[in-house]
Amino acid sequence: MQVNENKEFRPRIVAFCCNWCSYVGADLAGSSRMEYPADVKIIRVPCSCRVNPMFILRAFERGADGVILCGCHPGDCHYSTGNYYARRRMTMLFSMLDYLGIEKERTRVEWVSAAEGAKFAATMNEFIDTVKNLGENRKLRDLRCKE
Amino acid sequence: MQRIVDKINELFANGTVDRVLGWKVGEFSYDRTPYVFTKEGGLDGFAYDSFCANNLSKYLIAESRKEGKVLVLLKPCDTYSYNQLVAENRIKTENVYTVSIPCKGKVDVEKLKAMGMTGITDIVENGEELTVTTLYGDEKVNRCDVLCEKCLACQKTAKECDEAIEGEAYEKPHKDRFATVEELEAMSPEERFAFWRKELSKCIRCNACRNVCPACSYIKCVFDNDNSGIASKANTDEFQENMFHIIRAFHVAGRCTDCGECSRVCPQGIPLHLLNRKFIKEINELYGEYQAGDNTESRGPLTSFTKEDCEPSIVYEKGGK
Amino acid sequence: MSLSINYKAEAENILKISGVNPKKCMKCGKCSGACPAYDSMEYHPHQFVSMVQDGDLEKLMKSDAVFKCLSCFACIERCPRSVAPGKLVEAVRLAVIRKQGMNRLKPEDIPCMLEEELPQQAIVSAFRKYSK
Amino acid sequence: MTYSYYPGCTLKTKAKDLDLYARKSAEALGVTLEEIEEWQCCGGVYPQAKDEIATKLSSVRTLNSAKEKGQDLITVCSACHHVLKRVNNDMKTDEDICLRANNYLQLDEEYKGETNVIHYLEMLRDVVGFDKIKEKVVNPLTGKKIAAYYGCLLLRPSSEMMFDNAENPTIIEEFIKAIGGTPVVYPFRNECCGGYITLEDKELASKNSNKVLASAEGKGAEMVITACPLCMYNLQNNGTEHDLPVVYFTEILAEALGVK
Amino acid sequence: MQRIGVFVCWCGSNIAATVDVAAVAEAAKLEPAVAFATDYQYMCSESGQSMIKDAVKEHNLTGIVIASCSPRMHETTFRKTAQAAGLNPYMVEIANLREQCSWVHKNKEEATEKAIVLMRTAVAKLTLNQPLIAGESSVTKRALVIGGGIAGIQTALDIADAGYEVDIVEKKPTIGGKMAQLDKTFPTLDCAACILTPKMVDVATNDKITIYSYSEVEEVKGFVGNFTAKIRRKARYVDEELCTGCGACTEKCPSKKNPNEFNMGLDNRTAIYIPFAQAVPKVPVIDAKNCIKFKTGKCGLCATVCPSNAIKYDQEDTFVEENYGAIVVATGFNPIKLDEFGELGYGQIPDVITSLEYERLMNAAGPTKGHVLRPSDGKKPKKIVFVQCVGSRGQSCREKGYCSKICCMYTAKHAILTKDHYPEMDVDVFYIDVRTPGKNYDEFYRRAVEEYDVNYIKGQVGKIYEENGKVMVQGSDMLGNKQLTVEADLVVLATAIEPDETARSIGTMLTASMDTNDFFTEAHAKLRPVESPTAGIYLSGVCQGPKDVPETVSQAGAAASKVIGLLAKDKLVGNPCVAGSNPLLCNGCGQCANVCPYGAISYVEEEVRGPGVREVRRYAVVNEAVCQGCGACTVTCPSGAMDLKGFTNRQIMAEVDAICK
Repeated sequence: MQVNENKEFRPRIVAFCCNWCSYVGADLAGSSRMEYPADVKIIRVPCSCRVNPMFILRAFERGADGVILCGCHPGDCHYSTGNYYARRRMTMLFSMLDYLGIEKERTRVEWVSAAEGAKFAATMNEFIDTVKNLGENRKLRDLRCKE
Repeated sequence: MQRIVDKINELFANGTVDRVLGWKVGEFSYDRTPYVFTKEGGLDGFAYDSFCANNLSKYLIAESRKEGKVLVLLKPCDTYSYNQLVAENRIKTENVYTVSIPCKGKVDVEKLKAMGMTGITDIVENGEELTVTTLYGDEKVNRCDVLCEKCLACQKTAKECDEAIEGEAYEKPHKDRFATVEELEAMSPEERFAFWRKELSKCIRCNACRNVCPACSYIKCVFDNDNSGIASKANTDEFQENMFHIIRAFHVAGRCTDCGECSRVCPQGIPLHLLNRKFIKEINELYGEYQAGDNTESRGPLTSFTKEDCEPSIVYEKGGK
Repeated sequence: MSLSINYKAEAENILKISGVNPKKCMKCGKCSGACPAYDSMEYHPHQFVSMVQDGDLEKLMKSDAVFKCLSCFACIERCPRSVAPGKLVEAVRLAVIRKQGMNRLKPEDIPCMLEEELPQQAIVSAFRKYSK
Repeated sequence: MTYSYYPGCTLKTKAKDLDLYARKSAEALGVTLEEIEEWQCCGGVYPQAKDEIATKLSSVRTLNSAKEKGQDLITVCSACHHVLKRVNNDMKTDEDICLRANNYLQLDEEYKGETNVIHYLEMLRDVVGFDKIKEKVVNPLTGKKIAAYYGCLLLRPSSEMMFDNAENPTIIEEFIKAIGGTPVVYPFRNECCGGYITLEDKELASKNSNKVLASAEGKGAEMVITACPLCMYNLQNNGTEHDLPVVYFTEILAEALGVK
Repeated sequence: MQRIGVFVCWCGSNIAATVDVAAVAEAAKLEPAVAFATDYQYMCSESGQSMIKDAVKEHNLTGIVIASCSPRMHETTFRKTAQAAGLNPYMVEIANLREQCSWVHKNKEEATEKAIVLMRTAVAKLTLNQPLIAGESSVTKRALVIGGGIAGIQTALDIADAGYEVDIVEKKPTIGGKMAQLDKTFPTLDCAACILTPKMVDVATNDKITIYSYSEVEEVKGFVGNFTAKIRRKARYVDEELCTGCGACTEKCPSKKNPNEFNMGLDNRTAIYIPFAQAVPKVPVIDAKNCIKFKTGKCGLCATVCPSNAIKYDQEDTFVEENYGAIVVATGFNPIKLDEFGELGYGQIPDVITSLEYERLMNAAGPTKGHVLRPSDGKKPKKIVFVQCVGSRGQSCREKGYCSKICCMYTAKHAILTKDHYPEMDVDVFYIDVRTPGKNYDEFYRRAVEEYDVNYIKGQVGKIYEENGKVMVQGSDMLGNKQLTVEADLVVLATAIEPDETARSIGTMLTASMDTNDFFTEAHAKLRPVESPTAGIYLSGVCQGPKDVPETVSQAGAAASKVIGLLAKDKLVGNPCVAGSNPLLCNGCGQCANVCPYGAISYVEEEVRGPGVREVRRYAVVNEAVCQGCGACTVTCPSGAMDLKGFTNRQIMAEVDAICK
């Protein structure tokens, strides 16, 4: 549904939220009526460690302009250790994206607890601003340009 | 080489091993093909010289599942791949007899060709000098000028094997294995993007890198798995086209021993090892020095953690410009 | 001539060259409980930690305490938080004697200190501790 | 068993006994000490500050000489041992110090803390073995009540010196037993005598020395032994309230081995 | 092809005011897999739910998407609705249009646009949903308690009280643990033995409780509801059945000079001994290392005097194997060793002792019959110095990084009891901080200062040494800004506590996670404090972190109630969203087991059959009863063989695609 052709750039943002902390934090942002742009769409996963780098790459490839992963704070993981693995995996993935020349600011990890509705909303606002400034993500969609 | 042959014959004779995984002279005089020699068949065509670059460890996945004991010749760098494969339960060690052999770096014939030598019919190795016979005459080159990329930065010493055959002292080239990675890191994102775009666009998705990689030792991997959401073999979906190499590098991160085979076999000359080395460098810097295949017990850096690990945002802080 | 010293910058430098992180201190006083020169020092090991942290350096730099430390490492050895107050004392002392004209020990002082038994080690080390 | 040997300045002047008997005893025990050529003074005090580089260079030269000879480095003087061991540790573990020291020195090959620094006592314990020494003793100091004075520099900081338990050391007591004496364990054996401060504040040095000697005397010691010329001087000349003889450990070792 | 129904909820005006719900329902109808779509005021209401049920039947739906509030609100409700309509409850997906759309956005156009995307995303995921059936497993109605201190005793009593069988495994010859060694308990100062020993007797006489004393757990297999444990019963050389506990053997034993562990080595015991008078079981044990019969073959006096022929020199270790539904860890603590703290003189100066030793000195049943007499010469001290935080709160390698929690209070207790018995005695306490959170705790400490005249000195001790028969305590007085040297007759060190040395191996055996200090970690620091993250493993007492007696007892009760809650079930219904490995794809590399926090993954070497495949392979198997469904394994799997039901790779990819479309 194309709303308005001339409107400003509206980024597509995919947010992965763990079921136990960040998804609840996002709900809390909602029940506290804290505003953030509608560009963010949340995918619920059991734990930040469920997020496969493939999902993030897939999102970019399909046209996402930014991907953010939210999980419980380190030490508070519902599954005790999940976010520690996620932290290493994402660090590796992000550094590789950076290495390939893709703006690292399009990817982000943020730890949001179930009580941090405000942090969730603030993070989303901030992230969307960052991505907006970067503009549309072209690089990842056609990294392998066929000659 | 003679000592290797003697050792094999000795082990054949006393019944220690039934087969030998080694190299055989191939179609061209400088071709060396991995080959399984049997006690019965003897060592006809066996060779070990500057052209035996193949890492044989991966062949053990299949060979060690066969009956009888197989002797494998492992260059220092290959011993790491072997350990890593053992750590991942890919090799039935009870059927394997490992022999570490000396290595003075292997010659990359492609480099000779790049020097303008075409129509090569024969290459004779004489100490540090190679005599290349081509259809257009003989040329001499220094061996050290045409070593494989992977050998230029190799500082590996052989890990423990059932038997070790020592060679003469060899001064390894001292190329810093992270030098090129650092050069790339120093570039602007645009330059880096341009670099990789140029390189990766050459990929014909022949899967040679994957087939040769000892860390890609899986019977099936995500690319063969219909349920992974990204399965494919050829250029059917843009996704793995774009991301095949990133995912491959990610899957071998923490497991890659930096054997360099991927780049060596790439028919398009894509410097794939630079992806792996980037991960190795990051792992070393962020989580402490780690050498995959150093032993068969330790957990890989991506299947372990410390509570004090850095946050992914470190990439913003330290990453390139 | 009075020296104008930027004590804040001085404190930062002292933390840097000593490698001490005063935030690790839990103010247990074990360093001062262990110090064999305690009574000769105007400011005591645990005070060095908090005073450097607070940037309260003027008093320390003007005090004789920095010259009374025996460099015996008892505070470093026994500190339960690995703070190493002794390293701070040394760094403050360095900050003092590195200033122009602030050498505590001068060559001309030596002759009158000499005695038959005195090993030159005593003089060498005194120069290292008290002069730059 | 051949070692590089670093006597240090004081052992060439006021502490000749410490040096002489160290050499004689080593010979008697079948250990060869090769004095490093053209060694320089270690400076006597380990500079703790991270930006002190020049003051560490003379030690690095010594350490590098031992490295070039491919030998472990033996010291006797506690202060020299402390300085050399810790500078070596810096060269091994502190990249910045290592880099800057090497920049100054321009050695043929960078020095990165390769040399193993061991104290004479460690050599006696770990290489010769106290049991072996016991066998070689010809004049056992039977019945002699000897107090070991460790001081600070051999023991602390234990994370770097790794000499013995810093709070309850036993190596010199074991040594005393090996030469037939009776070790006297007293609480101030690892407390500072105030040696470094002897020029600056004689009163404080004297107070601490007297405390150490009182503690030893209180436990019935007839003699105090030490490995440090500065402690020796300080205990003898500033510990004036007590009459306890202070002797270098090498001297009584030589005596016990019959090479004095 | 799925036939999906989409139900868009207005939530009154909560959603409908910001989202054009009708437009969402219309958009849903355009999705190929959607067979029916509608909107309604309150989907969760009775009529809303029957509308869903009717639609499922009428349109032959295979799954439903509810576009409504957060799944955390009503996912369970709608799963039940689906089940009532004859669908598998896991054929339900929720699109969160309220908390994550209408409530956070104001612009109706944008919110509607997003709502449509969220609806499509849910449809895309549901298209790939598979009916899931939660596994069930049986529950063995018996609990194992490892450790027989106050924590283990209380847990066992509470579980037994609910009618379930409990076994206590205690490695020492008697139950009772550390509390049995204590004199009085703070802040009420009631006698520890008076409140503990009746409980020990209760345990002994409770026919639901079996005590395996002088025994250790050797091996544990299985999972929640179905554990099997192998227990080693160490040879005590005395037949527990025959022995009457008369004590004749201990009286006659000629080997009398063995340090008495119960009294912290402050006196001696015989080689055959009962640890203390109220021991349970009251059966002696022979300390074979010091027994003359065992050392020389001669003696045998105890066997001669035993009236019931209970002495069995040829006894050997035996093993018991038992099944349990739940396991409680109650392995407790020990004071740390003070060998590395030479500056404090422990071990060198006889009159420097630990707090636990002081407990024994004060105890009427202790080595000095409750008189405080110093170990060196048996004289009554005139001045006692207590030193707090010995080995706690440190960062260097010899110290523990944590606060041992109990020392402030027991030191205050020691000080009060000392002054109470001997008002003329001088008591100093060196402290860093006095930490007394707890009911009547700070009041207690203040009484020590104000009523009992205990001298609290803020500062730590730098050196303790002996001089002229006195123990000299050199420390700093931070408030007085001076260094003190106190002449004491006795020094008591408030020694840090650490988990028992067996904790680590038990943790490994149970795949229960532990922190770097070897304390067991709880499933959730706030909300599940007595459960280990490993299902079926519960934590009681200090094994989880430093605790005093009242805290231990309440945690023990809490652990028991969790166990009872588990044992009361006949069947355990698992979470069906668990991981599963496809043997045809799995390579058995072992990476997934490395990251599994629950030890749910094991490997088998079995024949694998599939199209063109028939060979023996090593592959991963997930124990669905143990798996909690975090998904860590799925990402680590390079072949994608490991997938998570309910959150499969393809499902998540489909969601990603739908959002990015």
